[in-house]
Amino acid sequence: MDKIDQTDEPTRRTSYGQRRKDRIDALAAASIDEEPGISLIRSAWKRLRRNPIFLVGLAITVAFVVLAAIAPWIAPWDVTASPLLDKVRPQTNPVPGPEPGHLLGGDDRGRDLFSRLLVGSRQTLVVGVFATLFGLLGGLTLGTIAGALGGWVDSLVMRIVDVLLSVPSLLLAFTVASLAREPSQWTLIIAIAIVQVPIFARLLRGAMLAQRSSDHVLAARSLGVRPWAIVFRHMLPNAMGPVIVQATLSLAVAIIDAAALSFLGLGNPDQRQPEWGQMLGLAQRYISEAPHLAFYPAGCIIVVALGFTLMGESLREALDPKSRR
Amino acid sequence: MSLRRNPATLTAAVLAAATLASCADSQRDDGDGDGGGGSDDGTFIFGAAGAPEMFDPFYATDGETFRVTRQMFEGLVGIKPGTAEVVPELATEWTPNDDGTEWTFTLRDDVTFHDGEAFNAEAVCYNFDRMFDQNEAGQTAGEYWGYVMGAFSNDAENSLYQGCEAAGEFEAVISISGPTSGFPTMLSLESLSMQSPKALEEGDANGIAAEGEGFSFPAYADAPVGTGPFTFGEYDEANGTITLARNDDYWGDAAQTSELVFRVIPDESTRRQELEAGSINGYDLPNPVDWAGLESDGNSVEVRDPFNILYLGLNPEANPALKDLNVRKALYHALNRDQLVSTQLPEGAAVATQFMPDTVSGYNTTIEPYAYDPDEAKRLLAEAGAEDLELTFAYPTEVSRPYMPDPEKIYEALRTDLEAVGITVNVKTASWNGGYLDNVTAGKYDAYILGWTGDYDSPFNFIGTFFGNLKENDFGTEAYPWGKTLADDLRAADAVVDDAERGAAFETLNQQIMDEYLPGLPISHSPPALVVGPGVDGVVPSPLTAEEFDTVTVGGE
Amino acid sequence: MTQQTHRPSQFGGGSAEPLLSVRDLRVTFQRHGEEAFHAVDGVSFDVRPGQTVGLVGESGCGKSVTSLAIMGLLPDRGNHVEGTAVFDGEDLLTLSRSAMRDRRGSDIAMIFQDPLSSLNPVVTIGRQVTEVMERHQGLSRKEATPKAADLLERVGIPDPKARLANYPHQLSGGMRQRALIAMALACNPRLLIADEPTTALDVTIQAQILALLKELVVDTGTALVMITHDLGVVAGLCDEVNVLYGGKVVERGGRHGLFKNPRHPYTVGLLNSIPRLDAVRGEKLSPVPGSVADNLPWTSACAFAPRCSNAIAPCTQETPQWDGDEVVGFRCFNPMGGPR
Amino acid sequence: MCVVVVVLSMLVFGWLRSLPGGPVSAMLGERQTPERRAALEAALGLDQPLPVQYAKFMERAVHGNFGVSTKVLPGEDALDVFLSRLPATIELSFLAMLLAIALGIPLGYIAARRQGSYVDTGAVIFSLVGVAVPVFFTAFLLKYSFAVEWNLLPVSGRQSTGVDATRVTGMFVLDGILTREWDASWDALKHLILPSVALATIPFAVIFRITRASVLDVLDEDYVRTAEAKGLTSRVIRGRHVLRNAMLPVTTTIGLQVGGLLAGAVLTESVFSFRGVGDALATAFREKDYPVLQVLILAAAVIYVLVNLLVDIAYAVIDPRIRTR
Repeated sequence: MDKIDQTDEPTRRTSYGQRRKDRIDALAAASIDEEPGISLIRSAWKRLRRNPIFLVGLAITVAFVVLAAIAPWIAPWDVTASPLLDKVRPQTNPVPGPEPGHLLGGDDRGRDLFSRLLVGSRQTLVVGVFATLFGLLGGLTLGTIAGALGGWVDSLVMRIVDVLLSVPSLLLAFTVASLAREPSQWTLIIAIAIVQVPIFARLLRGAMLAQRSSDHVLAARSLGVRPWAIVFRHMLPNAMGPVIVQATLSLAVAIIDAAALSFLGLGNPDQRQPEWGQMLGLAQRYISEAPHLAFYPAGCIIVVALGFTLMGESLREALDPKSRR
Repeated sequence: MSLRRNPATLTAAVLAAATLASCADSQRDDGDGDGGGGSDDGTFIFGAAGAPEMFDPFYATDGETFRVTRQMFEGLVGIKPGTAEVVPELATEWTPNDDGTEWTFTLRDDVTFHDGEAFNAEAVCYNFDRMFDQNEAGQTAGEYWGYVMGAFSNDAENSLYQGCEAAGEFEAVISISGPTSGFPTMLSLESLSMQSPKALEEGDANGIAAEGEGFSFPAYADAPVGTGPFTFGEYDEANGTITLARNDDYWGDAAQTSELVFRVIPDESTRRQELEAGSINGYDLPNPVDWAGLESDGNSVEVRDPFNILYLGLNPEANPALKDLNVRKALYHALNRDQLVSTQLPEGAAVATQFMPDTVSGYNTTIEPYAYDPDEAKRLLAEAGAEDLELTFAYPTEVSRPYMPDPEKIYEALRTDLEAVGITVNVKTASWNGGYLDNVTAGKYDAYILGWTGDYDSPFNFIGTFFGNLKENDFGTEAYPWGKTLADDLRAADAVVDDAERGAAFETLNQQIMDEYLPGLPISHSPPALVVGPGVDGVVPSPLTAEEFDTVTVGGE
Repeated sequence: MTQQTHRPSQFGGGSAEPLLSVRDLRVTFQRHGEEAFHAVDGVSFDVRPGQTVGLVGESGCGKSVTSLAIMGLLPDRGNHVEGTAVFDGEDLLTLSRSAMRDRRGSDIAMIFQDPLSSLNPVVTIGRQVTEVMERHQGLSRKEATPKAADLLERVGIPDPKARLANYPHQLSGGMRQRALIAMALACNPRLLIADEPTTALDVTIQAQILALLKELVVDTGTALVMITHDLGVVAGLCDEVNVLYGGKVVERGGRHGLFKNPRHPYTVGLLNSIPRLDAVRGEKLSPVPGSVADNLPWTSACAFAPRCSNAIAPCTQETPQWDGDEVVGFRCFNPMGGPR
Repeated sequence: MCVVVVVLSMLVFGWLRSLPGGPVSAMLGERQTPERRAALEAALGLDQPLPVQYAKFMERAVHGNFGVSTKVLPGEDALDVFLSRLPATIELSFLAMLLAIALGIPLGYIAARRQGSYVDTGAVIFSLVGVAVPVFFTAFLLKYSFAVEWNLLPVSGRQSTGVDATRVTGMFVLDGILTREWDASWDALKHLILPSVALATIPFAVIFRITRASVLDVLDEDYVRTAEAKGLTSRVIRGRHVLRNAMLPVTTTIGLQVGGLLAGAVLTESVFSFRGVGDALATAFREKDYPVLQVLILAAAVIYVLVNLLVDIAYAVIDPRIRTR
């Protein structure tokens, strides 16, 4: 432990302007453990099992994923149908209230709100997962190239990554989303993914660099294993711990960012398939007369984002060598 | 009631005008009761959705600017409050010569500008010459002049306006190139208001310049001087408030409140909350969803008569299948517009039977709406061999217009109907300022929703705008065999001098457009509303959304 | 376990009453939901004025925890301390927090292992010295400053006045340790606990610091508890040596006796791991095999048994008892060498 | 830094021009025809090739002229628009940051001192909830409850209409104090409370967590044990030894949060119709006011760099390891 503290020391002193990078790097450093791989996860799990924060996060996340998976089959109504349309009157009754068969009432198009919330979990999950996945893939590519090749490639890639990191993330997503000629769910996903790329790139590159000089990589190299085989078989798998942590946190960020972009009108224009962020955005019109229309999706977003955040933060703490005492 | 353009009915016109003027006067009198004088009669605070561009109405283009300048400026002709009718304002009467090219305006003799300058025929001609004589930047910035007059002094032959002459101290003669239904109604446009020649001169009012992407305005644009019931106070940019003060020397009845404040609150729900908190006294275009709630909280929602049209535009150049009239009719029959109007649009909205609201002259009352008949739609599609019709159908985001409070929802309803008859809809969208309009004009969409709010009472201002320009219109009428005929007929009808004849010509055209051409599908007319808080009286809602606030009183508790 | 009775020491330091008398000290770490761990498991020893006592053992044997427990510096939660540590008639373990604060730094001072990390990087050396005097002697900063310079001079720091304004990172490792010693000595403590004071230093510096400590102890008559894993350090300094293993004292003796005639196999192992200049070339150092992770529980065996070359059957079945008194003794079923 | 700004200006310029629509669409609305659009574009020089436009822009910019705003404050130079909006945002961000620091640091310290206690767990969860709730939703909830439902604070804006106030700096609270118009100052402060609380949630969560982690790190440091061994009073230990060291990373974090504050200000200011830079940015985006957008984005970058520079200087002041290197 002392050893790790000491290697950390110079980082903390020199790059004093970049705490955010430090955090990512510290996470990356977590991948160099004396006994990489399974035992790390096992010891982390041992700690996590007793962490109430993690358990709450896990419960929320599992419930969310399960709901998203089975939503279309348990939703009482077709989310594109408008069974309550006859009751919609723009002034007197813009949003039909609850009634038997419609637990939470309908939305402004007379569609069953409860069903839309249920099924909305699906699209929300899709946006979160794909945004994180794309971000991860981009970051993986950049980080692997930089970390594996080193030298000027590393400098160049990292310079770009640092510039991207310095732009406030939401502003960047906002910019990318408004750049799209024809907004769709995918432009939303890509906008959010781009924000994630530099974070993953830096994380992976840090983990790679840390491992380039580690014993098992040196051993593999001395045995004449081909460089790319080393990268994919030895370095990448060992960098997965911090990546999983960051991905969990990114899922929360992606869901919140999607909500913010939808709020600004940059979300998915096709409002048939419900998505929470978009439902929240559309509910702004009824905020005075039917605030519940905004509260339900907002509540869902908050709970799910909280679930991912709680889980991610406790995972990070469990993997952080400093907190293991 | 369209009387004033036929020389034969000259006398009648004058009489009618006088009557109307007195009507307006008596209305003002009614509201007067306890007001008047230079005392402090309270402040009317109006929540504006956006900041004004500047304060010279000539260069202004948006409603938020006009709403402010309207309180300070007047034109030669005005609009009767609560209607779209033209009434005398700074001119008491006007008479054209026989061919309708020279118009003599008799001016009020008791008007002075806010800076003390006298209002007379010279001032009128100074104003017209000033508007006519624009530099390059001014020609693009002076959009409304370009729109109604066609050209500026550097291209004088193509301009409707030909000159102005002071025939007497209070008699101005304006020459135009030829008769049109728009003149002199167009003089009621806020942009063509009368401004103080001295202030224009001193403020270098025409010294507009293009700089980068925008126009830099001369000093005058921040210190406007008109003749209206309010004078310019100050623009507190940091706090987003514009303060106007009562003009105590106003020629008519003095404004009822001593101060008029516009406060910029871009967010709709915030405007409502501010109204309920009592920090503003009213705002424009309340969300129809909120109307009932606002009323029950003691506010009054003033619903205007609709003066707009929402339509589903079709572009045969983008999708050749639409060239078949039966296909277009099928689309029309597929739309359940009654349900749309009742479930998506505010009370007072109506299903449209043609491309203009019934308050416009030339409206054809005999046209029957296309029935909602999905079976007929399917039959027509089958007949045209277009059962598998695929339609790229678009709507705009980030916008709310009087004719479409919520484009997304209207679109969703239309899309559902179209899909119900077997049409495949490709959803397209773009933000209003972010390419939607470009894509519409560039013909990128097969179908789209769009609309129009009338500038003044003129049929040509509606259907002329839509189909009058053959080369450049959003409906791609050039692709139809009848496109040119329609454009020519519209221009011919517009040039008819006699009001009744012209009205009849436009009625016929409306019938033809709906029966034989159907270049697009008129959907509905929506009434935009205005809301004022408890204790506020005297607001006269205008179909042109051109309310004047001088009659407004802010009652106490 | 045998209860030890008091008897005057026969090694150095005269025959005065013990300044510090630790009896049956136990420190148990227990994290929520985890098994309890006895870091210190019934340690007893005495320190008389002027005497230097060594606590020796590998890392994890409980020597540092013993010193922290005496100083009251163990973390607030997650541990449990039993036994007594009587200092000057008062049991330090039952003193109130504030009373303990009053003692620390004035009566009892401590020197730590890593001089760099033990110094606050953002506070000047001078301030770190004077703050002790301000706290315990009621001096103002102004009054304390010249005294601090004197102190630095005493511990052998050249140009002491200039050094006062320096930050730790501007000093060399040896200077830092000297500064740390100066801080510890600032209020003339009666007992000084030095926890591996030379481990983090170069060999040449180590000797200087040890010499300095020895000199200071002799000069001031301060009692010293020397905690180290290095019997070599002990050899030159300590009057009495306690060898700790697995939280228990496994052997105790005077410096000379212990080195000459070690009884516990662990002590023997430690002695063998000291590099000797006179060793035959090529002869390997023989460290104790295995690690503390292999320990057996003291309750039913000798904790050292798995690593012991001398282990016999009872070693894995019973707890070895203390064989000896509070001055000399060991804890082993099968001791090495003959009786002293 | 100049190079960065020039490169960024080029990127921003090119990017804005590549967006569909634009100022002309915003000006013409339904009246737009290709003909009229072309005329307006010609008048504004938008029909020229991009490099030419950029060259002209740079030429003007060198003379301190950044082009006039088309919509936010038409006719004014974009830089003036930014400068006139800046005081409001400074006022808002300053108060938000003050709240975040005043709450985040003590709470972070207490949580660290009582690591694992209910206070700690509660504070950690609270901060994570702060992360999970989208800032615009926080803003909305605050407005809805405190301003609309309970009528305790103003709904929106910076100062009530009719308050007699003299403008000096543009920071209304300060102006009121300078001119001794206490009413105006108090009124402006009341308008500031809700937006700044909403905005503070972003930096609060981060400052709290960094403080907690940093204090935990420092508490583990040997020099704290040394200080304890010296018998120093807990006040001295807390102030001189724990907090002074723990503040180093917190200082950097505060600097980095400025970027996040700018993004948050866009959302917060729009919810509260607070006329600051964020509101100008939102309006400029909606109405495609390119000159203003350019200046705002460049200014944000410059401010970000400057603040980080200040942080580095501050860091050097409190960390002698850097100062005396």
